[in-house]
Amino acid sequence: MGNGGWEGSTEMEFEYLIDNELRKISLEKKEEGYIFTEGEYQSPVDIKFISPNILSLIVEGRNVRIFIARDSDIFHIYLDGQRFVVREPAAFEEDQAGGEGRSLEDDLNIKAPMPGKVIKVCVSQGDAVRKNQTLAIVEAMKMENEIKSPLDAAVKAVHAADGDLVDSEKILIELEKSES
Amino acid sequence: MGNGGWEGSTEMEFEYLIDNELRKISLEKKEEGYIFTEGEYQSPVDIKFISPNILSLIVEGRNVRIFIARDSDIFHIYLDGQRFVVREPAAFEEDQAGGEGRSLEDDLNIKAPMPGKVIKVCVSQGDAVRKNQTLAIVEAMKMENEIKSPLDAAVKAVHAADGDLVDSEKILIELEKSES
Amino acid sequence: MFKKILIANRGEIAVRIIKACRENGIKAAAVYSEADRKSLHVQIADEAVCIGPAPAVDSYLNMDAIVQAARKVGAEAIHPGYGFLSENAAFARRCEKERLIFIGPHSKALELVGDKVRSRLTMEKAGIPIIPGMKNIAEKMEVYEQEAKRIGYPVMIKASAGGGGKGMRVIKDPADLRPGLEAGRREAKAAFGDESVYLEKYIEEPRHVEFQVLADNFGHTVHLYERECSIQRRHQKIVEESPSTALDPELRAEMGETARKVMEVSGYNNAGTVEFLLDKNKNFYFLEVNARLQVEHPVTELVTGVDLVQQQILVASGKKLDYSQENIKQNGHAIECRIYAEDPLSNFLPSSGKILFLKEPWGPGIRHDCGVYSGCEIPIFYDPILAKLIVWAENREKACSRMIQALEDYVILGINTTIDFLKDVVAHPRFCEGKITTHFIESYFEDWQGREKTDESKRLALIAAAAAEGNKTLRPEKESGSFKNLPTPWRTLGKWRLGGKH
Amino acid sequence: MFKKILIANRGEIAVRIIKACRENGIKAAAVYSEADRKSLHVQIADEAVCIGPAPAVDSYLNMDAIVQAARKVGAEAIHPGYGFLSENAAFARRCEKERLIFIGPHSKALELVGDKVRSRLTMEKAGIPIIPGMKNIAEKMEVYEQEAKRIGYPVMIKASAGGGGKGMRVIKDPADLRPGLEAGRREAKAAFGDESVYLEKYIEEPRHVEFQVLADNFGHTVHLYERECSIQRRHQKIVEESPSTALDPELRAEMGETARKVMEVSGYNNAGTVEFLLDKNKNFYFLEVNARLQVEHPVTELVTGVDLVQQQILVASGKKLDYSQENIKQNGHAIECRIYAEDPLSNFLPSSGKILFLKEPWGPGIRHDCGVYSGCEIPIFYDPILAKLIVWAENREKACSRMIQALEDYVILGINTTIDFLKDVVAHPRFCEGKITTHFIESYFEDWQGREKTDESKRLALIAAAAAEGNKTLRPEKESGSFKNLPTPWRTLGKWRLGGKH
Repeated sequence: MGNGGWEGSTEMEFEYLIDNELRKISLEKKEEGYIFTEGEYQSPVDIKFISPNILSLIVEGRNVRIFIARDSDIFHIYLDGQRFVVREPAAFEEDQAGGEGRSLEDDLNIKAPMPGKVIKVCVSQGDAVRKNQTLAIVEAMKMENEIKSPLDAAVKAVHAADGDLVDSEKILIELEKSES
Repeated sequence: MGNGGWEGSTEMEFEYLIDNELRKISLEKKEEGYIFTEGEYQSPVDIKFISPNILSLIVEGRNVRIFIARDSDIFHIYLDGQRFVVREPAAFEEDQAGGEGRSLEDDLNIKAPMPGKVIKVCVSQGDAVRKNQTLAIVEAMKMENEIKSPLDAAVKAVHAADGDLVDSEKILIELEKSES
Repeated sequence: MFKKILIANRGEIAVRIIKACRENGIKAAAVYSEADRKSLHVQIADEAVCIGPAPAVDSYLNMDAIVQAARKVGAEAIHPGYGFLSENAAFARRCEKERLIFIGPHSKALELVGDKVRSRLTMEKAGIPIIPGMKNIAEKMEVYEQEAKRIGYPVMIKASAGGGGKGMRVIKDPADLRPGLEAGRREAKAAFGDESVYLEKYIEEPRHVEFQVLADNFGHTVHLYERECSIQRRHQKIVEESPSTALDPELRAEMGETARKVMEVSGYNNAGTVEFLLDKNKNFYFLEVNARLQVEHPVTELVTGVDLVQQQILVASGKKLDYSQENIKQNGHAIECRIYAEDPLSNFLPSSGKILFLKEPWGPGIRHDCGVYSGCEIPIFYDPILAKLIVWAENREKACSRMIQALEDYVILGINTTIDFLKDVVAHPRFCEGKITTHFIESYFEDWQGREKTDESKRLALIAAAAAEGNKTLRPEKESGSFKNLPTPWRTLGKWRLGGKH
Repeated sequence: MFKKILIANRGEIAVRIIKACRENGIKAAAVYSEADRKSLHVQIADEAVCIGPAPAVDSYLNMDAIVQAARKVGAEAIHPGYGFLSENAAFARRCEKERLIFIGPHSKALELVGDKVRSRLTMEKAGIPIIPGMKNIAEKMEVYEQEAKRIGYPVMIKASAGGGGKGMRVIKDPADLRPGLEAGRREAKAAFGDESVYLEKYIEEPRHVEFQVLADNFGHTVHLYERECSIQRRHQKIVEESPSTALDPELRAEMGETARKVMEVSGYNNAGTVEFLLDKNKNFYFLEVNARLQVEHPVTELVTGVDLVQQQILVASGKKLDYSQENIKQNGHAIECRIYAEDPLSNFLPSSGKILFLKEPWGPGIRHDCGVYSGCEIPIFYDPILAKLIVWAENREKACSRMIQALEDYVILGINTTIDFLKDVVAHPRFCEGKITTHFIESYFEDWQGREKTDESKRLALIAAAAAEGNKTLRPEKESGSFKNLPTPWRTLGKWRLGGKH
């Protein structure tokens, strides 16, 4: 696992997606603090790690405490009373499987909106379903959520049964485009 | 650095000094929880790590939260409203340089009782000093502490000057047994 | 006094009750489901008993397991908290039978107030105001006209088989009644296959105002003033405060007396809450009794100084209430915000998973009743409440500033919460003015999207991410093998580029 | 109102003041010494300016640097906190000259109350009770006898050149005066080479009772009742509370009025405290004025509901005080314990270094004013105060239980603190009864050794250490190379023995 810190390098470039916007920045380590650069903008920054989850920054007369937590390739960040999600573009692209936004495949592979318990599967294999028809009901934290069909389709397969505990990755129901 | 956990072993023995008392115990990992053994005493223990510094134990009908922090070879532990120091005997023996309690050498090598700033060195090399005579004054956190001679002696060497910042390891003044 | 109490609950309320036990020299025994071994309430209890699998029905709702746990640890009493078995008359009866003291009202009072129809009838007989309405479904238009006149306009037409607003319409002018009834019947028929409709008083600009009551086992009952709970989302309270900006001293005294009377009529003992609906003309109507400690009890505690959990325990142990109505005073202003594991940007979907980091706000006048911690897992099986943030200040204006600042200082990373949403609710001009009704959230927060993020803030976030990338301590420790073999930036000389297509 | 305030302090009080600024919509600028870059007050401020090296004289006492910092950030006012420059009349004057508002009394009032001799004379003239004593040293025995009679027995003989108790003796019976004086003179001569002695009223069972006062810039002065601060160690307060168990309503009103008068006579503005000594017969004597926010101000805030820091800021900005004496009430009971970085088992030696782990207590009625955090370094340069734990409850008995429980829930590992000591102080039967004097600590805690540890507790500690040994996450991360190459137990099959001679 990782050792050292910035010893070997004085400047590092980073490419991040912040709230789905791509930004390229660099950080250069100096004797005292860092230099931050983004395009034309450049500024010295005094960065101190208070704990693994807290940074204290002094930059251009502002002083700010930043909270940060890493979840695999995603940084969750809180500052100025707001939450940010920062991630590496590569990881994001993997998640998105090369596509932009919702694909037809997403529409046909029905997943639970959150981890929970399947209260009721409302359709069976072979059923024709209309757009917005309830396919299943999943409960989490005492709240029931109806999963509705995003389009007119036929049920190709059902992979969940009443009472199953499911996460938000599992495909509950596979649909296929209906011919009509 | 360390990997894994208990995978390779089912039982481990430990020898610790707790508040300077030597205790030998063993902990055996089972499917569910652990077995604790010390001499005749044996008991199952349910141990959960809540965070690196907090353990939740359920043992013999008691439920207790334990706080723990490691400082090199010493564990600082808080439970039942009390603080404990647990250490490995080897490390302790190193600290004690093979001896029990205060040695003559300790008496002759005068250190600060706590890290601080030397306000005044009151003696010079060659001075004869009486037991309880003030040798130096060290200040920390706005509190002055007089360092007194533990015995009648002569000043062999002075290693500190007014205004020095010192830790509690540094020898400030060396004494030698006076001939009188 | 009890020597040991079993707390038949989990989360923040179990933690709160355990702390109350401790301060009173009483041992606290926790129960937990298999999903909760590492929960905070288990960590801090003196004893802890596993009572079954994760689903509540197998554990926190399992009466046999809970009674057994109480026997096992030798508890003399059970505190049910809120939710779960707290208003379950069968459980109270079971405790009575097992000679375990149920810290709450006795089973008969629970039965009465739990039966909405019977309790409203009882109240009406006792002269407690309830929302006026028709007792039976009529056929003839004339009957509706007479009833509407008796009830007083505006009236609301409601479908007997109703729900979801179908068939409902508000009639302000008597001339509109007939056409309204006809339309309502058609809608009801279409929606429910049943055209029966009835009339009820329409409550304009309704506010939810409830009164806290304490009653000992000797018939002595006092109220501890009101809580305003109009800020609701899908009938779920999310912000509560005391005092209410809607009451003046006379109305407060009248409603407080009414609340006491409701409890006396019900033969109620221990702590309970009388819920009222208040209309824009300051008429109030009895809704129901909440026969338990409420989620929002801390606002009353901060304003009156009375520790309600302590009083519950004292009363249950057979002590007399040590308060007269006159020596309970309202002092300053308290506001509570409920912190839920929900995503306000995705239709408030529940958000389970691991809290990667939590930093609670603290400081003068801030109370935080909390059941979670940095690193804990939020299971899918229970209510999404994580914690409650409660502030007290000399007056409402200061309490609002304090709450906004405290919410700003409240950090939870890893799961979604309602913190940012609540901050905007409390900062809303209408809220600041105290002009709130139960329609507040749907009126002003239907399309809430959070605040616009400035470029400066984003830049700071980017700097933080980059700095953290160079700091190994942020990398989560994982078993080697399961961790991807990423190149380590800090060993590379010169410029180095992370991720992305170049 | 100010837009930005510079806080010329550090630690818990700087944090407290920054929070007050935030809640009032005022930007807070911190100053810090080179030792304090990572201190909590720097982290949470809106701006932060380094004002010099670690020693206070080069930074927090450096007027030039502080005034420059205020200029740099564009602050309109400076809050000095307590200690450092807070009672420095020269600094107040400097601020006045620089047209920066000093949040405290104006320089003239500071000068007067800072001069103990002049202020006592002023008070005596104004009819404020001070400890009766001789104004001059006499020669003749008859003069002493007359003076003793005037002062009233018991009297204390004190050496003019005195200190450390030398030459001091208490005379209860007039017959003992002559021999006492002779002995006192001999002792004084031997100790100080000066045989002059004088007489002062001997205060039996003295209690330190102080009154909080607020005065605006328009001559309106109110008091906010008392704080009992008799629990002292080496003249350092360690536990404070309000109300005092020594006062009844009449005495409280009389002392409060006297405190107000002291401030009026001094031409005082902003927040200040009038210290009194109270004897066993309930006579009280003016000691001095503390012309600043006190460490122990939170007990007054919890009991009166008034936010003193907010009022300081309002008054300094030229606002009128919004309170009349009648609408300030005492409500419930508050106790504060000061958490110092000192080792009670080693003569209270200061304990600097790293806080490896900190878990603060929380829950209903608990306030924690704190300047430190898990992982922070405690420098050797400043006052050893880390934090203050303050509790409020309905009455003193409940406040004591709450405090004991809160101290029990307070964990600091890595440095020594006074937490365990304070727990035993508050739990002491004499403290519980409220029978305290300024001699309390020396009477009951001279040889404090902490509680006996049970074998069960030790066993739990051993289990914890062993479990942690097997859990790599507890191993501190160090640069490889600097870390000793210890054998790792968890890779070994079968039994494995750690350390020790076998």
